[in-house]
Amino acid sequence: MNVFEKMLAIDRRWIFLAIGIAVIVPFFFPLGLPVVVTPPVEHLHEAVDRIHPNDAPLLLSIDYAPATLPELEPMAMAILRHAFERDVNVVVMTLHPAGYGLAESALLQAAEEMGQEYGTDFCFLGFQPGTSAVILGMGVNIATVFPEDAYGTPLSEIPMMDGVRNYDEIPLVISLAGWSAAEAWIYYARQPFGQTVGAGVTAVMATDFYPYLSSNQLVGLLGGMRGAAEYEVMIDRMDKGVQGMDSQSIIHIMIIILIFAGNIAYFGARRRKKQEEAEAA
Amino acid sequence: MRREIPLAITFLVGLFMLVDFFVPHHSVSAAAEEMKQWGTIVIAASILLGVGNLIRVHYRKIRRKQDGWGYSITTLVAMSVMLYFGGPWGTIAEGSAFNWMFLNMQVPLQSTMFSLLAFFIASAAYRAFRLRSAEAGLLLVAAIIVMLGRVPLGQLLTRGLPEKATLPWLTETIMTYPNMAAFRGILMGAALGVMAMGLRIILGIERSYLGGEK
Amino acid sequence: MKRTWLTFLAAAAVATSLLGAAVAQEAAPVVEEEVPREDVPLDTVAPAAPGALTARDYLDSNDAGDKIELDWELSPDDGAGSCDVAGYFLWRSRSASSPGEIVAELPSGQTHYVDRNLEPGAEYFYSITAFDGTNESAAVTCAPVAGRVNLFQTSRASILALMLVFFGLVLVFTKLAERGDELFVRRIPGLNAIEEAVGRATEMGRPVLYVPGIGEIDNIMTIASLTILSHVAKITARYETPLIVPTARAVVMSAAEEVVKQAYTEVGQPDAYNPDNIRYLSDAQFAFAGAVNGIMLREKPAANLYMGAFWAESLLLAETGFEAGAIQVAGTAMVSQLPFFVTACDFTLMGEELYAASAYLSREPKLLGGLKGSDWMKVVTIALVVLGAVLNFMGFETFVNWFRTQ
Amino acid sequence: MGTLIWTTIGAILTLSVYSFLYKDNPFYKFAEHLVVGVSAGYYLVIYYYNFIDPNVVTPVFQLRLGDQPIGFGSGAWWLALIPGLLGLLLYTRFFPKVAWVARWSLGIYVGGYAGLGISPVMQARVIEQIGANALPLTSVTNVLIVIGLLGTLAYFFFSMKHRGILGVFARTGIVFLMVGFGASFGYTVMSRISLLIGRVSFLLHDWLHLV
Repeated sequence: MNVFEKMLAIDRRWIFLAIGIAVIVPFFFPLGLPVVVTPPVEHLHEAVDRIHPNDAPLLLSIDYAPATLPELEPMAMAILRHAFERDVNVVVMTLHPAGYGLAESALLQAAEEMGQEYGTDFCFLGFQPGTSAVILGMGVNIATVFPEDAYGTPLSEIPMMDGVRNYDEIPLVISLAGWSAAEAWIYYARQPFGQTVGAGVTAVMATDFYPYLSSNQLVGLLGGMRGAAEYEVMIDRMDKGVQGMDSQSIIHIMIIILIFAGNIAYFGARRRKKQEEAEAA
Repeated sequence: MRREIPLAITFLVGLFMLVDFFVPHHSVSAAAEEMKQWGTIVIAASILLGVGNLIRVHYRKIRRKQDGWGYSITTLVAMSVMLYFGGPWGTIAEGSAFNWMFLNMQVPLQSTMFSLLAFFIASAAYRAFRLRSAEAGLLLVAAIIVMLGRVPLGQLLTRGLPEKATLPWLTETIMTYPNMAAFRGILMGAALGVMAMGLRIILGIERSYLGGEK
Repeated sequence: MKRTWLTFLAAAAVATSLLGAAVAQEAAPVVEEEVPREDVPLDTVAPAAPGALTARDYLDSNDAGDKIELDWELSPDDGAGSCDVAGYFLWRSRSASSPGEIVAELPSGQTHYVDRNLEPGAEYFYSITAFDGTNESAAVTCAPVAGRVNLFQTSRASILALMLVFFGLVLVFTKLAERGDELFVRRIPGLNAIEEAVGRATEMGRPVLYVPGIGEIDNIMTIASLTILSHVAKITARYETPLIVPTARAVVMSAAEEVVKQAYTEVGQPDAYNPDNIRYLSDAQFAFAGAVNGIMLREKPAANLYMGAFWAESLLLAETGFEAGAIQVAGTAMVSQLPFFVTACDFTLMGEELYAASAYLSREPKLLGGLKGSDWMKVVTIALVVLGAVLNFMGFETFVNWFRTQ
Repeated sequence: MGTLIWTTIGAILTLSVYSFLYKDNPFYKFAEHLVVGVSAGYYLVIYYYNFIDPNVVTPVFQLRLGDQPIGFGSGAWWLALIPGLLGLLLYTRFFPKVAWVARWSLGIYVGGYAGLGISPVMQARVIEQIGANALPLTSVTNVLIVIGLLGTLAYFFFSMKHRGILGVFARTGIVFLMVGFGASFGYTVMSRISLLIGRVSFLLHDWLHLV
């Protein structure tokens, strides 16, 4: 067996091991491979940047479920950190029944890090069923859809919600979703109320959302872990997104190298076989 | 008779549902909606057949002490525990034992199984993407371009070039045009297959799913 | 029922939002509260009534006749004149003698509304008034109107037309085939592979694994899969090779039992049928995939056949099967999974080939006729695409628009 | 403390599944059998509470007594008996002598969905696609789409030999199919790795608190 044949017959567990290492190592030693920021991410960042501090709040709808958490949570963290850094008020809600705990933990973690106070700097509205009806209803009066926050405090008693009645007082809505919720925000908040909407979706979904960008129905878009990584670069605070992109880059390149190696081995082995046949003949 | 009655039912119900699509009349759509709901109930009720099969297979395995019969006990016990917690004397609300078992056993197990794909996609690429023919070459090249175009490292490789020569642009173009054209073609062909099969089912020509005569 | 309910919810949401918008308009003066109170004269003058109101059936020939579309002209005081119209009240009644009830409060500046969820075909009387927050204008009425209850949705005519063409083609060729016309069907590479795979499993004395996908039985791919299963079961019955069929849906499991039992009976091997080999594993996608992987490694089937509707588990199964050294043939019309089956399996039936396979295997003239009909439908489709492209190029868009039904 | 125990259980199960990558072993077998059992119990309970109870049991036992309509909202309680009966008929399979009655339910179900499926498929996959693909051939990309579609359709011709012009089109179709498959494969890699990162993060962060 020559080197090519050995390569062809390689135990696939070596490949598994390599993948495993490539995923784990960046957790401990982030490589910080450069990430190029693309326009859709830049635009979303600008939109958040335009919101006045301590004034009308950013509405962040954290609509993901556990299955898409790895891709979408880094986005939530980056956006929250960006907003809190600039002292922008934030209202968080969720349209996904399984999103309550996920939204809450991301919000509280970011708020604690940035020293923000509940009620004056941010608040959490919780979950309401009925996607489109919720979005439409909030365009009229947020308090009819969410009479109280997630912990039972009436909205009227939350200082930062003072004067916030409907989308007129919300400069930007961002939906982070692994399902059709992001589209629902476009159809039921952007279309009827002219609300500025941005979105963060999974990498697989991102292609379907590009048309909304070119038609200006979306102000900006984060696609998958890469979108989160780019946002982290923009706010200069690397976290799971950039870390994840390290793993992504390494594994993508690794697979490509494997494909090349496989082909070299394949042709090498075939040539040898032909030679042997020729010799035998 | 045993064969004719179900076939007649299939024909009538199938035709009615087919017609429903074109008739906006409220009495038709209301009836169609009702019948769709019946379908979901039939499916929900069928789960008992499945669980019955599961119990039978594992019970026999245990009784005959076949290889791995101990694991069969695991299955039956896990199922019984779930049924106990979710039964009439338990609750399935958030925070209940039923919900905890679902969230901390079924969810992590399922998502870990799902994530095995990251390993398998690499091993499949290694052994299957070989330049055996021109067609295989196309598959390989398209895959490599798209893989590179999706990660930052790939973006960096072609950073200085004009936009229409960069990997992200190529990726986008391949996904939007050749990829979409091919998939539309497959879907269109498959749609004809679905409709022909649907027609055969309604007309009772296709009835293998109903099984035997006895 | 669910759809009606959802429509109602959506309509209610729209109505609430409009109502809220109206209220918001009304509330606007509150901001001016800084102006000393005595400077605001008490409004005692009602705004001028809105202009002519017209009501007509919404989507005249396309719906169930339960919606009515209303248009009116703005009150002279709306955005002009005394400029104090806050909105409009739309009234609806079943009789001419009473104004009935308010069905909608609409913001100023709006001149259009669709009233939904009415009793189909019933006659309604509408009237509209303008209000300024305190006073309401005189009512403007219009002729009574009723929704037309339609029996056919004309916007779907193109769908019906092409469907009838297709059914016609299928039935004509089926008749021709029954009459005995020889029909050519091209070789489908994956199909011969199925028989070879089963043959090899027999030689090795190992079982055959047949996975009918994780689709429900209402998925046509699953039905196609059961047809192919019946064929495969006949071969395994003849060779007396064990056939393992793991399923993810209980109904598919019981249908598979029937299909396999019947196949064994037909070949005269009813005793070789082993009910323990048709198994329901789990409705949960990856619990199912994990359990099938277990079967592959422990019962060591020499041939794995994946036919039907698959999602992300496709590669999980195919890679494990490859590692276990089985010959693998897949067939699915799920475009997102085809790339994985194509790379990881020895042969793959792609898209329509899966449906064609059942016809091909049975060699029944009736089914082969259907294939021929499908082919001619492809010719029709291609012709329409090309014709549409040409007409589009020449600037006639009407033709193509006929095919835009949404 | 409770959270730690549950996280540890989740982590052990996660590692058991990954051990499968090395080879089949008792840990994997245990995890596999466990999840099959748990999910069987789960679906049995959930199907009952989500479908059977609100739509059959409650209407039949309560609506009859004059309570408010629930379930599908049709109002007629006896309508709920029909799906209930259809569901029960399935169980005749447990009694070989009358097992054939189960086909009635199956017939209604399969027939209904076959009829239901035909028209939307015609609309979304054929009619709309004709509309979407009849593009004016004025740009390279439009030409690419139309040729790709026609080629792929040509590949799926079964009743003619792939020779001559049909052969040329079918070959073109294969080219498009291969490019499409390769691109989709490459496109999916990223999301699969994201899943893996999510699980590794669960192990390292949520469980071990290492990072």
